[in-house]
Amino acid sequence: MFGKILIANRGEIALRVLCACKELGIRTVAVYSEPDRYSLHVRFADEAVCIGPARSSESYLNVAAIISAAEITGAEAIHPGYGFLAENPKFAEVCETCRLTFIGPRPESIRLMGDKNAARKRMAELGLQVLPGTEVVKSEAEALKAAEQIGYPVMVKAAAGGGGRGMRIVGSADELPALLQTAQNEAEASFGSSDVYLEKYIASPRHIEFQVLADEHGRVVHLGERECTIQRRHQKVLEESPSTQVGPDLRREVGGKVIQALKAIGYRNAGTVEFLMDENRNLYFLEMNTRIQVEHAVTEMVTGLDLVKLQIQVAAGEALPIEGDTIGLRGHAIECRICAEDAESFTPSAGKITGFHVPGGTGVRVDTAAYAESVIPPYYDSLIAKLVVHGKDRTEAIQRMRRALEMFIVEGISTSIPLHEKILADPDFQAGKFSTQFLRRFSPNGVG
Amino acid sequence: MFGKILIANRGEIALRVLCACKELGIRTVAVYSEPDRYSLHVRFADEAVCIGPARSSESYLNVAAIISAAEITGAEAIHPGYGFLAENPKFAEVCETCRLTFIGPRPESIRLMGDKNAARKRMAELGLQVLPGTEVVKSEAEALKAAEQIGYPVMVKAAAGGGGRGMRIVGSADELPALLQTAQNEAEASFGSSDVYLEKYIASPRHIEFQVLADEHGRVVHLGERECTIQRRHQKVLEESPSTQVGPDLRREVGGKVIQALKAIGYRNAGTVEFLMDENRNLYFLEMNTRIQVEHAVTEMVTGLDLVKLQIQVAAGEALPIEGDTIGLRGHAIECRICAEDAESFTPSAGKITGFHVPGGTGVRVDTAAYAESVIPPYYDSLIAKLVVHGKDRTEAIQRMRRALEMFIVEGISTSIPLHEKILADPDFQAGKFSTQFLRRFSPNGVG
Amino acid sequence: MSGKKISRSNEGTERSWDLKDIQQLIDLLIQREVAEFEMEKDGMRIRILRRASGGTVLSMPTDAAQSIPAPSNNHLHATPAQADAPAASEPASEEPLEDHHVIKSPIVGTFYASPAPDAPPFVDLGDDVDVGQVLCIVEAMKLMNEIESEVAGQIVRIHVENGQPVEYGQPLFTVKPSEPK
Amino acid sequence: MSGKKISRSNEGTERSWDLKDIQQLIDLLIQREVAEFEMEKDGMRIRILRRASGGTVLSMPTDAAQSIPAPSNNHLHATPAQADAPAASEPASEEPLEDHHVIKSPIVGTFYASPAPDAPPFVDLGDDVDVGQVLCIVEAMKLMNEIESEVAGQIVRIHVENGQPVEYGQPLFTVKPSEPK
Repeated sequence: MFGKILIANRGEIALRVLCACKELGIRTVAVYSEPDRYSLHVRFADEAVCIGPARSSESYLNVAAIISAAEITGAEAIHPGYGFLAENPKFAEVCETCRLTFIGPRPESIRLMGDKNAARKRMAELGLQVLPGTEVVKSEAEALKAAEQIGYPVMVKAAAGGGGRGMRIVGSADELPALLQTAQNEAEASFGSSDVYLEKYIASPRHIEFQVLADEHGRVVHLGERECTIQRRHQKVLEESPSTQVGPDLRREVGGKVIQALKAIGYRNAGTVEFLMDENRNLYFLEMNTRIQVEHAVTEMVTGLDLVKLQIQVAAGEALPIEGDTIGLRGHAIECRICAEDAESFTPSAGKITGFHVPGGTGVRVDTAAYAESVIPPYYDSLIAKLVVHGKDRTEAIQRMRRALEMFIVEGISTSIPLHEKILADPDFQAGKFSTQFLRRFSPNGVG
Repeated sequence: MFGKILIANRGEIALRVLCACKELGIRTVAVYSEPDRYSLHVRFADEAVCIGPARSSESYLNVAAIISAAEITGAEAIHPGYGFLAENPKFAEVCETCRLTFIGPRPESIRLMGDKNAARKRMAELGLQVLPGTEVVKSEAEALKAAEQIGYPVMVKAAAGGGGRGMRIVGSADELPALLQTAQNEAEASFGSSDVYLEKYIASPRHIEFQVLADEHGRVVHLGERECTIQRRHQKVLEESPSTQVGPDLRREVGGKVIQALKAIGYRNAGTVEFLMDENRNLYFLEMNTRIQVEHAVTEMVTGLDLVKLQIQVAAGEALPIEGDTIGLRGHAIECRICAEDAESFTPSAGKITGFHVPGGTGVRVDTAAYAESVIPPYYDSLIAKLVVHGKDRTEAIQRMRRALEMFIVEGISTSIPLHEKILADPDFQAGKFSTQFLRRFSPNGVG
Repeated sequence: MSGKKISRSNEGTERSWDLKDIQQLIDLLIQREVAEFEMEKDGMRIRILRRASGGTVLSMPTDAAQSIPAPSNNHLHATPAQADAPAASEPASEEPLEDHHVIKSPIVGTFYASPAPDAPPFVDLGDDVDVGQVLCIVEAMKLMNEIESEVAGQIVRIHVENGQPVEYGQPLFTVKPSEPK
Repeated sequence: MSGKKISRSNEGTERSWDLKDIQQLIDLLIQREVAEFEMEKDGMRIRILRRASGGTVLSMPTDAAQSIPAPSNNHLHATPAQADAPAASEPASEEPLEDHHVIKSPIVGTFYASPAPDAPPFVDLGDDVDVGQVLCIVEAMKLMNEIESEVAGQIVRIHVENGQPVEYGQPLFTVKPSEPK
């Protein structure tokens, strides 16, 4: 086991990693930018090194400074947390070169999954279902034939595109010719290329992801799924485990395929395989995140495992103490991401916290680096706390989250607590009826 | 189910009950003394009534004020928490008279268990082992004979006594005549009566207790045991569940006897049956606490149940949703009572909390009514927080508690956190080798 | 509440601070635009906090130290008798004049202005009352507790309405004492 | 590191502070643009907080606002170069004189006073240096980074020792600039 680990991150995840290290008896090195000098991850680390000014590119993304900090403190391994350098294959390589263990997957795995198209192709080859689609369609006839195969509705998408331009949803063969033409014209006008392709369109998708863990001895396990459908502009807002849409059979089936695919690419350490689910509960592989995730806590709540400890243990070469697919998910867990932002406008709200009270009691977990009189700097992510609850079932978890939100007091800055209260009070949410469009109903401008 | 409950308590337990009510959708009434006006239990209640000045006898023990508060707010039930009026049979009776549901056992049960001698006799009749002892011994010959039956060592105790006077430990028959005489003389001098009796003496006892729950339909269940051996002056300091000394067989055997005895007396609601354990793991009934206890959280951690919710549900006439003796204890939980007191001298330390950070993360629960800038008044119990951890086994729970203690920051007043850090670091504690004498080693004057 | 404001314990050796000194100090702080001042000395402690005209700070009139406010949806807290609730709505009338005497409820219960439903009230606004004169009844647990005036004078305010629940220490009447003879 | 107090044990008896002293102190703080001042002495404690014209207090300018202190067992924080650490041990020399220039490490790494193990140091205490003159090397990731003087003047302090690890922003040298010509 490592004697000393450097934590290349800040905020709640730096504290989270620090907790795991302390419980394993490993000494910790914190790194921090100048405005983070009085952060709790600095306060609780055994050693701390200032690595640069506020700007991330000169501090938390500063590879040379972080490696130097590891070298001058004699750290043996680096935990990257999430964000910053966590999915940077070059950083993982530099660590290897400098004989520092990168606590995460091999650089090749990070690189493969970083190329979303390549990842989708590879995972399709390895047996995971992906969203059916075409290459660039040359003619109307070809498009009609392909759409028939995929099944309506289909989406016409600009090959060079983005931002919704050059995109059309086609409900039937009748509509296709005209909409194909419009999309091509728009693509030409917007991107200088009229190339379009077709993809299956899911009107009300859910976002489901599987947590996996792999050791260096070929063992890969999955720890069930998380439901991350409640999103705003592709940012997760609230997560649950298990999903109301995934029963034991589907979990076993897809989990088994995930394990096989990851064994094939020699994956190791923690990772998350993300899927889009359609109305018939088909799961289409979307991408893989090669790191620990913000929402890992809901999986910890229902499995009783400490994922960060396990990350460190497998990085040190230990065998996973878990048998594949034997994990029982107990009860139901929900996480709310509490962000320093205005609950109406969603603009970030940095500043000094003047009053702070975190909820406690049965089944409540709070991961935060904030405290009364602490300052939320304007330079980084707005996530200031993860509020996680566990209940014997989803109903109890929802009741518990509602009372916990009510008892979470943050004064001095605005937070997303009111937004979460609205979500939890929503009858459709309570009934488990929602898609990734759900949050649009709370947005003044209808942007979900 | 009740529509509104009055919580006749303050501090963390008032908040704890409030959480349960909120999760059940029940409105809450807080009562408070003048110095508690800005307490969190007032802050989070739906309604709050000032019931008197600082002194407990005029506020939290003021039956008329509390009943009036329930009447003017239209509360249907009263939860007494622990301490104050929780084990006052008259209060339970007044509640009944006023058509308020007292959330706890029937007055008769409280009264029976309040008379420690009567309780011991009754429970012995109902099949629980009690510490072998005699009535007042009339002669040396009678004492020698009785001691032989009980088995050495025995304790000679003044019938009218207390505080250690008139008490002698007798190791063998040779020592008995002289020590009996001394004890009688001391009893005469101290209490005006030379009456003494004999009781089995346990040199290194452990304190083990069983949590029970009973509904109004005759169902009684036990939720396993708690180890509460770490005490200072008969005050519990740290509790665990399960006990390292109680395996499944002993748990089933004693738990079964407890259930039978409580069924016989028609017990209902929550309660705790306390035992002294000798070196051979014999459990002797000591007393029963007819309320929810400070340390109920460790049982919640290993059972996944919400005991206060269950208290409310059975008080409302619902059937216990648990089968007897089918409870599985999962992992290991430890609670540290964080008190506002000097860790060396144990003198209370009231005042304003200037800095406050509670630990979070996997497997950590904090129950507290304190926050940064809150004032701990000098009038009440010194318990300011319960720090509870859960781990997959005792080793992980200890590691987790140590890191949680390290990350628990209270500034402005002194707390018992350093004492807990010493306990958790102690090799004998870690090995599970301790008795109720354990804390003497940390006391400057050797008083445990 | 914790009464740690200005506690003068050993005012022997030092020339102790009196009101005038404090007034001068405050004027100085205002003049020099000092936001916060704290001083502790010989068991005496002074803390002065000035709030800029902009800063919305949850000031709880008397207990300024509390940053987490009391519940706003609290029905008893919202009764006009509560010290902090009405301050916003009718600050002028709430501020008791220095020489006025406030009679507070000694118990929790229900306030009755008259001895029986049909009877006239014990006292009306503007009435003169004597020491020991019954002003109202507070009912608690079916017991009718007569509340007597502690001073002689004129009723200048009745804080609660007939049938209203009252808590411990809640103001019931304000009496303007008669001139001492 | 908490070292947030300036405690000068017991010098002399009790010349106690009066309003005039406080006024002078406040004026001094204003003049020198000090945002926060705290002092503890012989049981007396004084704290003055000034708020810049505005209000939004994101300021951690001088650290004193932090009630949860940085780690005390922090080896890098404990190096003599840290701004707040040595204040207690050698306050006089640490306080940089207004006209002096502190050269700080632009990177994390290891400080070397000389170009090679056997070579003499680049500069010694008392040496005169020019703008651009190499003062030391900070090694990071096997790269030797030469640190040059930003001003011309005299080396009046060397904050770190040969071979010592340094963090970003850590003071390396204090240079007393030569008179402007």
